Amino acid sequence: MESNLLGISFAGLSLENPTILASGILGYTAESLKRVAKGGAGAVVTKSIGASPRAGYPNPTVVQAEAGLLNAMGLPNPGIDVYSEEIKYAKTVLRVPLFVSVFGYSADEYASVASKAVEAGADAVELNVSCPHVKQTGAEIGQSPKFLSEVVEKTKAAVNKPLIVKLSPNVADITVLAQAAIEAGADALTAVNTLKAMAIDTETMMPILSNVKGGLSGPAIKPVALRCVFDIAEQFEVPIIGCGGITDWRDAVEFFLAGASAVEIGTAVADDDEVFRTICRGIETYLRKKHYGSVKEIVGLAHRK
Amino acid sequence: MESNLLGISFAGLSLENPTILASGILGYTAESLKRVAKGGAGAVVTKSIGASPRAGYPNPTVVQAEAGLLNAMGLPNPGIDVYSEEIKYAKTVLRVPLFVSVFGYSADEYASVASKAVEAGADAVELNVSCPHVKQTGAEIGQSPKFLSEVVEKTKAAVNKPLIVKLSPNVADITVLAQAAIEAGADALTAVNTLKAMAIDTETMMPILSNVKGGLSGPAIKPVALRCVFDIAEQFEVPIIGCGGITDWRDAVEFFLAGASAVEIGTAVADDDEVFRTICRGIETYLRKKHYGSVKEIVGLAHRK
Amino acid sequence: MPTANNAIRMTEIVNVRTESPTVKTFTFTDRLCGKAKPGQFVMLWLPGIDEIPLSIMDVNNGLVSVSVKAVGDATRHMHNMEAGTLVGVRGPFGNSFIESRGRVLLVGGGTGTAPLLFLAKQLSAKTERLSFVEGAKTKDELLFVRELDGICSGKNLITTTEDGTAGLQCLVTQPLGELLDKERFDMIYTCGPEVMVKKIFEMTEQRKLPLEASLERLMRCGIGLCGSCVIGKYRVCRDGPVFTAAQLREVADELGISKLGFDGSRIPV
Amino acid sequence: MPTANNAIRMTEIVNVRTESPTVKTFTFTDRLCGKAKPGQFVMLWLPGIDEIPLSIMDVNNGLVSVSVKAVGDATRHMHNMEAGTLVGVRGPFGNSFIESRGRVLLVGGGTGTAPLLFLAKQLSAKTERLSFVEGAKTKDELLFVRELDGICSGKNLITTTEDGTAGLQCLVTQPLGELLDKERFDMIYTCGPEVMVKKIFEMTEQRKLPLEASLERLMRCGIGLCGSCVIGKYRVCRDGPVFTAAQLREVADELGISKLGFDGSRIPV
Ligand SMILES: Cc1cc2nc3c(=O)[nH]c(=O)nc-3n(C[C@H](O)[C@H](O)[C@H](O)COP(=O)(O)OP(=O)(O)OC[C@H]3O[C@@H](n4cnc5c(N)ncnc54)[C@H](O)[C@@H]3O)c2cc1C
Ligand SMILES: Cc1cc2nc3c(=O)[nH]c(=O)nc-3n(C[C@H](O)[C@H](O)[C@H](O)COP(=O)(O)OP(=O)(O)OC[C@H]3O[C@@H](n4cnc5c(N)ncnc54)[C@H](O)[C@@H]3O)c2cc1C
Ligand SMILES: Cc1cc2nc3c(=O)[nH]c(=O)nc-3n(C[C@H](O)[C@H](O)[C@H](O)COP(=O)(O)O)c2cc1C
Ligand SMILES: Cc1cc2nc3c(=O)[nH]c(=O)nc-3n(C[C@H](O)[C@H](O)[C@H](O)COP(=O)(O)O)c2cc1C
Ligand code: FES
Ligand code: FES
Repeated sequence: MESNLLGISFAGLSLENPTILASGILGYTAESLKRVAKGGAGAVVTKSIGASPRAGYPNPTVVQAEAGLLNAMGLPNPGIDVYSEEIKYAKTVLRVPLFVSVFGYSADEYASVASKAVEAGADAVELNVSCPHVKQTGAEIGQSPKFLSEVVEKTKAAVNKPLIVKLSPNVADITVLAQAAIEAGADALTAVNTLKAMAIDTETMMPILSNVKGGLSGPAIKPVALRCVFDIAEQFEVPIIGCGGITDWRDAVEFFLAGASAVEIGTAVADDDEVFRTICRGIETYLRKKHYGSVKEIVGLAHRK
Repeated sequence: MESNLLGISFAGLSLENPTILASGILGYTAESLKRVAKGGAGAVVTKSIGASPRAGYPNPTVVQAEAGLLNAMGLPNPGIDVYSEEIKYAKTVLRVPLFVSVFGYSADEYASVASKAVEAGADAVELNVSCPHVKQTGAEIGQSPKFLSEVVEKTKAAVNKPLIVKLSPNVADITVLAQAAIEAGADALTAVNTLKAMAIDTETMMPILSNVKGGLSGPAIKPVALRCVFDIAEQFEVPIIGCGGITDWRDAVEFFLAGASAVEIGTAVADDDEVFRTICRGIETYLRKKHYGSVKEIVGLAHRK
Repeated sequence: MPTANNAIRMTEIVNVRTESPTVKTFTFTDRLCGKAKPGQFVMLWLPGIDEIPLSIMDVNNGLVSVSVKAVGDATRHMHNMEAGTLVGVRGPFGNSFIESRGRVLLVGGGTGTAPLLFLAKQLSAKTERLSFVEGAKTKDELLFVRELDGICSGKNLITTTEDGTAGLQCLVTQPLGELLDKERFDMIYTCGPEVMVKKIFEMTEQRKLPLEASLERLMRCGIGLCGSCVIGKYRVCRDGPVFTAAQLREVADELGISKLGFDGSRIPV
Repeated sequence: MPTANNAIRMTEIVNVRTESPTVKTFTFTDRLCGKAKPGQFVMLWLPGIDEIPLSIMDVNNGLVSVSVKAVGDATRHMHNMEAGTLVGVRGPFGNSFIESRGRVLLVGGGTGTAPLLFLAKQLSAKTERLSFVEGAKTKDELLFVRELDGICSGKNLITTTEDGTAGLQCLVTQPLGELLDKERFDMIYTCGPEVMVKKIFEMTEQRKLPLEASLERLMRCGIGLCGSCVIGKYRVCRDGPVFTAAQLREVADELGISKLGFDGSRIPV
């Protein structure tokens, strides 16, 4: 009964429930991913992996904000060659789909990392396009429809697994980027990554993050993330993973109603690694109370006029 | 002594202190503005005024978010012709500078409303460019460098008072818009207006705001607003008014350190209309403790390497 | 800013009662409003329709009641609502009447009687004497007569109707003048149409009597931010809705005369 | 997510004390960490330099102390800090040692002695017997000998040095083996270099003795999010830093062997 209500098929993958671990949260090791899966996640996303190892930025890398967290990790990751072993091992211990998050500094790099991830066993690839593009310093690939298209096209050609593009909210109109990703072949979209933000300590008069600027996550960004999902769902049929500030079942349901077929949860995992189970129970109770037979039935209902 | 520490000259205007009432907060009547000024504000901004009367959207127009408020008022305003009388009256009762916030649907409309506001007595004009542009439906003038330039240029030519451009945070790179505004003749910038966002009620499955989408304000957006100010101050010499989520003196000081010369306060006024005085006292104590002779001395200090 | 009372709570209407041909009372449960004081109001969200301010008429064991007169879209929609309908509640908002001892007089007109009934219930045990003057157009529209009668123990309730179908045939202000000249009151409370409130204010001012009056203005945020509801320097949603005689003096040039319309321009009351 | 203990508090170092040629103790005031329990740690922000995890060595009337060994940039920077320096504090984070009664044994190596001193102070009044074995390279590096001597009343403190300049000339594990065979202990606590912890774990496992060991891993967020500090399925910052023998068994293939480096790859401990 439980799996009936919450089970979904997402971009061709079958998920026992629509709650997914967001990238960058405990996402390095197979053992951590397994633990999160045991906490009730329907799928898990790895930390974003690039072509070669990166140590990331020095601490402070995480600062607390009013209703969320600011982070600037600097994409620490062991590089896909080393990480492929972890993917292989993860596939032997995980009972839920494994999405590998991928980033790169060029379309070719994205494609190459993605194809290695798929070779190692990734069930899907999520493109993290919120990182600076080398040719146009400072801006993100995810802010330029042109670069985004190129990255998605090349990666799509290189992998035979679902390709999910995780969009940045730091844009004037997210539907422009959504359209670029969809037309270039994205099977699904994740909306959204963190909002660019910062914090300054008044005593030392210094930015707190070692990288000065970082990404805001958690409840503070939920209304923005929800609007992004709504904007995309208003215009496109593409499957969407809602992400940003989800803490309880109500938040998750808001995203389903806005048009998301599944949700990713990040920051809230710190408080409770059973958060997936708790949220699933809440969604189920809600669906029962409202007499729905499946979570699929409520997707996009807030768009009814 | 008090005025020595906090007094600033901003875009040619002299302010007793650097805290300013943000547009849209109690900003219709001269009596309300006077009350806020008595609460300690160094200047006040009116509600945004357009060419003709607008009733705004039906309720709900304000919804609470996790650490802030969502609003979609729909720019209710009596139109500049009627409002000119209020401006004239306000000038007779106010002892602090009066900024009139102006919006329009074309560059000509902006210019015409602004010049009427100045004729009526406005000490400065703040352009609210976060409203949809008719020629390019859905997008904001403040999201397009081209339209923004045009609006600023025409308005600048029409008024002989300081012209402040209030930027939207709903852009990929706020410095592009800042540059457009500066090059077109803006005397100062306000950063930022609200973040586009929404809320959905899970019981009725409906967006709560009658306008579906609205703007997020309050503490939730502070880290984003601060980053916007920092980004602009990193590249330009222009005077900046920091705005977004300021609730206490620490927040205000963060904005000064990021590069703002003054701050606007909106949402926090609901809790306490003496918030300006309280914040000024806090800034003063801070400056004394740190042995600064003026708030001007700390502007931008977070940029020191 | 984020406060518990400003978060929307969805709740079901548990009871609808017809008070008059134009007024119905709606009851719902709400923990926070269950602690409201007389004079406070809620913002009631009617999904898909509107969100409107309504005075709290009664709280009882977590049950909250509002009495609503059908005057336009939202209120007419409410009159078609049945028990079980979902509404959203924010509040309680605003200040409340300050309790007074001794001899008190309450003057209500139309749905303005609702918050005064709530106040009367609270005051009845605490005051030396409680008098109530209620006015309406016609007998059917005299609200809460039975309840008030019980509270005021008969002869202290005076009713007036414009058509003489019940009580005295006159405006509420007529018996009021006589009463004020004849008896000494320690406090007068009023709520109703603003022209009535204004008249009463003039009468109490002439006689140098204390007054608390509850006012209505266009409300949007309900929390003192948007400025829709201002009268003079005051925000009705936050500094009011209850104002003292001293405050009313400060806004005498607007009271009963002008208010802000939806577009923020001054319009006649 | 937003919790009081995760917000950075700026505070001044009020006292610096030299414990050994390589270790200094820094004391600052912090309300929240003033309530910390033995085993918990703080994230200490050294503005412009780094933010590093440090075990709490003592709390006393709102004064919090950490003992720091100079091993790299951040810790060397700290050794140059004087009273009055501003630092940022988050925490306290992590779990703590579980208090045990009866006969307890504490085994410390290097700065691992710091949280055990805090624990020993807390346990001394409550336990039947408290024994402490401390090891170091050389006499000068034996930390807190005087304090521990007072707490363990003389003969229950065993010290070892590798060069024989004080106590027994051997590794800490040597007298430990004899002690474990000779006496019965209700609980053993340890903190120190991971190879030492691993050896002690093997010794207690052989003898089926209970153990709690505090571990160190690379820390970034400190709140269980970033995954930098994981060992097996556990997050050292949140599920630890104190682990029981049962938990250590689950991570035996990593304990003393591998950890995650800054880039998230597995590197030798
Ligand atoms: C503090 C306060 C307490 C109130 N208490 C009660 C009460 O207990 N019972 C009751 O029946 N009525 C009460 N009202 C009035 C009630 O809010 C209006 O009758 C209602 O909003 C009308 O909505 P409508 O859509 O039916 O009418 P509309 O056709 O929309 O408007 C009719 C008139 O109602 C007023 N109105 C409309 N919207 C609002 C609004 N958002 N805020 C304020 N006034 C508005 C305007 O004067 C308008 O001209 C109160 C108003 C205030 C400000
Ligand atoms: C829970 C915990 C408690 C600790 N308690 C103490 C203590 O009480 N006293 C003490 O002297 N030391 C303690 N440490 C170790 C201390 O954090 C490191 O010595 C310090 O971070 C080194 O920083 P550095 O810049 O001086 O050296 P670096 O040159 O940067 O690094 C030297 C080594 O220190 C470790 N290290 C560096 N950064 C971190 C980090 N962010 N998190 C964890 N380890 C790191 C790595 O192993 C690294 O190889 C503790 C560590 C942890 C995890
Ligand atoms: C500590 C931390 C690290 C993150 N690392 C990544 C990452 O490597 N790749 C990525 O795509 N998103 C990363 N994110 C963003 C999250 O996946 C997620 O999009 C964002 O935090 C919003 O969701 P939340 O509010 O539920 O946390 C990270 C977030 C946090 C808090
Ligand atoms: C109820 C409300 C109405 C607003 N109306 C306007 C407006 O008319 N014009 C404008 O430029 N900004 C308007 N704003 C935005 C504020 O001026 C300010 O930019 C924003 O709220 C962020 O600041 P805060 O977090 O201090 O509120 C409004 C904000 C609120 C909450
Ligand atoms: S209703 Fe917004 S200020 Fe009163
Ligand atoms: S330090 Fe981030 S999970 Fe432990």
